[in-house]
Amino acid sequence: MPVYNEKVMDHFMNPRNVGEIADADGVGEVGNPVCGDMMTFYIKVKDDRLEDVKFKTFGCGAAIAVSSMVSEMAKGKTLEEAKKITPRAVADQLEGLPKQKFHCSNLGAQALKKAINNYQSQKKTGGKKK
Amino acid sequence: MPVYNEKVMDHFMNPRNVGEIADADGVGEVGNPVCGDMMTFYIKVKDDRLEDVKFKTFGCGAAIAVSSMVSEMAKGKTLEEAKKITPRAVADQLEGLPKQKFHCSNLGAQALKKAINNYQSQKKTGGKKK
Amino acid sequence: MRKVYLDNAATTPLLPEVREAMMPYLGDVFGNPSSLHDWGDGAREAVETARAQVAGLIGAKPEEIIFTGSGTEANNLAVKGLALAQQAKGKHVVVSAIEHFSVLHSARTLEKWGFEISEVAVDKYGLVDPEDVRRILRKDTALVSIMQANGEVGTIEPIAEIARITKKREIPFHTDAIAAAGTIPSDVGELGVDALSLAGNQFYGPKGVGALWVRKGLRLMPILDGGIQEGGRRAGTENVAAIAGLGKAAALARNDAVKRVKQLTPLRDRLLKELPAKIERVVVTGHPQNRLPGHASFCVEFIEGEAMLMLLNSQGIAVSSGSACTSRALKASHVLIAMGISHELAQGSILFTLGIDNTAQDIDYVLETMPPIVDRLRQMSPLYSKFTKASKGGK
Amino acid sequence: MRKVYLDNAATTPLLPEVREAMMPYLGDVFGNPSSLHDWGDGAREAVETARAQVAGLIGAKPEEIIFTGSGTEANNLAVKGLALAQQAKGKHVVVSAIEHFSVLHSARTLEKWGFEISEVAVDKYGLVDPEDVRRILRKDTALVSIMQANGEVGTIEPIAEIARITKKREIPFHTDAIAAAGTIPSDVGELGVDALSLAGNQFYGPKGVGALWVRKGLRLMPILDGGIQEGGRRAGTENVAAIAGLGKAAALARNDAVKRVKQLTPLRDRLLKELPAKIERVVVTGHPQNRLPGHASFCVEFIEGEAMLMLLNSQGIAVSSGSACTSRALKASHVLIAMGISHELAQGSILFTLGIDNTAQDIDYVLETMPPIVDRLRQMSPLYSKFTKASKGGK
Ligand SMILES: Cc1ncc(COP(=O)(O)O)c(C=O)c1O
Ligand SMILES: Cc1ncc(COP(=O)(O)O)c(C=O)c1O
Repeated sequence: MPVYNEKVMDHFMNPRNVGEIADADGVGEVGNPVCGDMMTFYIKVKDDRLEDVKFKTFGCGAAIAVSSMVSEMAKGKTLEEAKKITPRAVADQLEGLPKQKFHCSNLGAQALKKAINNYQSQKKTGGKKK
Repeated sequence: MPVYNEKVMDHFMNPRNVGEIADADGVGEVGNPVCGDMMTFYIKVKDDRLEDVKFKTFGCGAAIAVSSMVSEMAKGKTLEEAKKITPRAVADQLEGLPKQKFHCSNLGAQALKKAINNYQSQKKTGGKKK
Repeated sequence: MRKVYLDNAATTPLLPEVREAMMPYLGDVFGNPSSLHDWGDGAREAVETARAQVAGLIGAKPEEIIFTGSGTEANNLAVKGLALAQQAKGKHVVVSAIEHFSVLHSARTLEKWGFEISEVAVDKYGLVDPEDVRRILRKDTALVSIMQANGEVGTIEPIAEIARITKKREIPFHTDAIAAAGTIPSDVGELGVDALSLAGNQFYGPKGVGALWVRKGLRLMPILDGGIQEGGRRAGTENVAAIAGLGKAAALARNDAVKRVKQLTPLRDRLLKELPAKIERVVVTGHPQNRLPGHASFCVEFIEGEAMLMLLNSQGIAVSSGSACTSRALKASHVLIAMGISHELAQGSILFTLGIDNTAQDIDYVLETMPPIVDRLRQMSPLYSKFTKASKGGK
Repeated sequence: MRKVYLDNAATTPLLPEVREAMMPYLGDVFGNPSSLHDWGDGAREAVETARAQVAGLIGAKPEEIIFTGSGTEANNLAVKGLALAQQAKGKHVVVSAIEHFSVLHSARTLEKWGFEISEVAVDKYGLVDPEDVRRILRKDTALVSIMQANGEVGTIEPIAEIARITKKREIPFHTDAIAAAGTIPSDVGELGVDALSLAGNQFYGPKGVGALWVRKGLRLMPILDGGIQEGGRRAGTENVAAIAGLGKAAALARNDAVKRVKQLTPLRDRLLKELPAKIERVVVTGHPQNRLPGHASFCVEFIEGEAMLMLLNSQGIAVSSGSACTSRALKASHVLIAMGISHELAQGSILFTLGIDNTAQDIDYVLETMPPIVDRLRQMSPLYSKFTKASKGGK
């Protein structure tokens, strides 16, 4: 009776979209190492859609799996669609998370949203800088 | 690891001197069924010696073994010698009793003493009646 | 010599299937259920499977089951843990006079902590009257704990009726089902209780494991502090093998319940009927009908229980005189005394508790062995000689 | 795939001899040790034999040993039971900051009951300074509880020195020897303590059994109420099989102590030396010399322990990250934090605890498997990329 189901394990063992985007349009960082989990999301936007999503994560198996799943769910979505990705939806796509690890799905959705907000606020203020 | 040693078991399984003496010279009864143990000792005295000793006992294995041992130890002794039989000596002759059962050896020595006292006080007051 | 074990109330033998179910966890699957690797996974799987099996036996949800190290611990956790968690509500606790010491002495500890304890009396059969419970309840009653069946006299209590009363008053009701669960139905829905204790070694499972069921939402204060095992309600590395055994025993008990009761009842009834017929001045203790299916208990006049027990043992028959855990104490059973039996008669307590290994031949053997033993002890008994003299005198 | 169990701090495998010693009590000798018949005699014999064996391991008198259902229960009984029994003397209790939760949370419960708790700090190696204990003692100190060795970082505490201080002040001193006993010498005479806890599943014995030794004459309040088992100090039917197993494990540990230490130490030392040499930014936690012979613990920078654990598991290697019972909790280890390690670094805790089944090849395998795992996780880690960027920038 493993703590994580197969889907979670798959995303932990073979995480999708790991990395940074050097010229990202938006970056979102949540959590901090003191709490045990920290995620940084990088996005590329084209025509209001997430053309590319990458992440780096410090954290437990669930944190890594969640990051991977969020990146997969987000890719190709419009910004507004992507912002609507809920922690619940992430956990559901992972076919469930242990109770104590649910907060990881929170962090993942938050980090993505933060990256999108970062992009949107940059656009509003004009320039594309970090 | 039986609760009682072999000596105790022998005296419990094959108690010596069980019975009453119809024309006893002295009778001693101690304990009561409410407490779980009751012993009645009967003695025949000849030339200041215990010519015969018999008992009846209501009680646990230890109470019966103690009664049997006391009766054996007492038989043939002078009254004064018999009165000096201590609970410790009874327990020692039985090669030990469980701690919670030590009080039984008390009762046995007491019952014998009471029978001797009964004989002696009858003699003092003259007649031999009960 | 024939060997006849009739002390199943003290503990039951382990079924071979139960032992088999335990073996992997005494072998390769030795991990700690809290560990996150494969070794831990295997152990955790065993614990969770057993949790579902135990829940199945009593009609509960698996997550409501807390594994403990004994029935006694389950009772301590229930009585102290529920009372302490409910103490904002009040500090009054109700128990019956014939509870096992693990309940009674837990209540006594609560008393030291400022609780007030009320004991409900029982009738001569050891039965609690639900109306007595109703009368004793107070506004500040935090907990009621009354056993489903008594291990010494076998009497089965009217738990469902009592539960209707406590439920109306919204008072948590714990039942010690240690002597009952796995032997008679202990469905928590039908009983209507809020917490229930059981122990593996009472229905062919291992020693060293018990379980407490607590209805979801009812607060409980742990009594063993430490790690977060059992949802934080019972710390300590789980006894995986014993838990697996308990689970298997629960599954078997559920499956074989009807068969077992059918097997035990007629044997028990023969003892209840024929022993008093064969031996004068023997009384049945406990309820004539509402009693555990394998439970035949008596008081024999003029002689003492331990002496009978030892002589029966010398003939290969294992019985007890009072509950196992008090058998080495000196006092007459508090259960018998609460039932109004005299101290004198209570000393002659003797208890035959049957198990699924017993046969009609075992009963024959007891019925044949017991009378000469009683006779032998009575020949030694000053009480008996007084009685016979008095009867003769009366003639 | 190679299977390498390196989580012996969580629990050890059962030795075949221990399992053999248990089997009769899962079979024919199933009686209740409180029963007075032959079935009970056999069970009682097993319990008393084990009591002598456990006493032998720690140089105690058999009658001073109390069997419990786990190490956690032994610690709860020690801390609560000794403090409560001594409370006439005072209500001040001293523990170290790195005690196991079964001690720390018991102390917290005492706090609820009106006790005052002082925590002695440790240095960066996890060592308690006896002088700190001396300074913290008060007139009303009822109990000191400091562990013999820490299960998370392996540090061995200067128990004998502390005992000299408590003895002078006549303050009872309990040591949690659960991680130590059976692995390093835990002679109560040499240690000079007044009470000591141990657990079977830490030295190739079964789960579900622990023991508390309490020096004769020292008063103890039971925490499980009920029957008169264990001299009235721990109620509940004894777990005979597990107790027999604990006894056997104790006898074997006593016999093989020197051999085991000799076998484990060089393996451990290779890990301690070579892992930090092979992987940059890895620190050893715990004391460099005064540590358990099989205990190699580290913090790996920039990555998190559970992730390492899971990847090692995928390669057949079982380890832990912090103590087993907290591994599913979320917080950084209180032990590492007490040693002054940052929360961030503490997240990278990883713990290899060797047992007598481990070989040099196991260590080779770890040394070969670990670096790519660390590398892989660091490639995912935003902390590591910040670090590498900063280093490059710094160049
Ligand atoms: C009704 C009842 N409650 C509690 C217990 C205590 O169980 P244990 O001694 O196994 O902990 C027993 C034991 O037989 C019992 O019959
Ligand atoms: C030092 C120490 N104390 C107490 C315990 C608790 O033991 P258990 O969980 O087996 O009850 C442990 C467990 O590893 C330990 O290492």
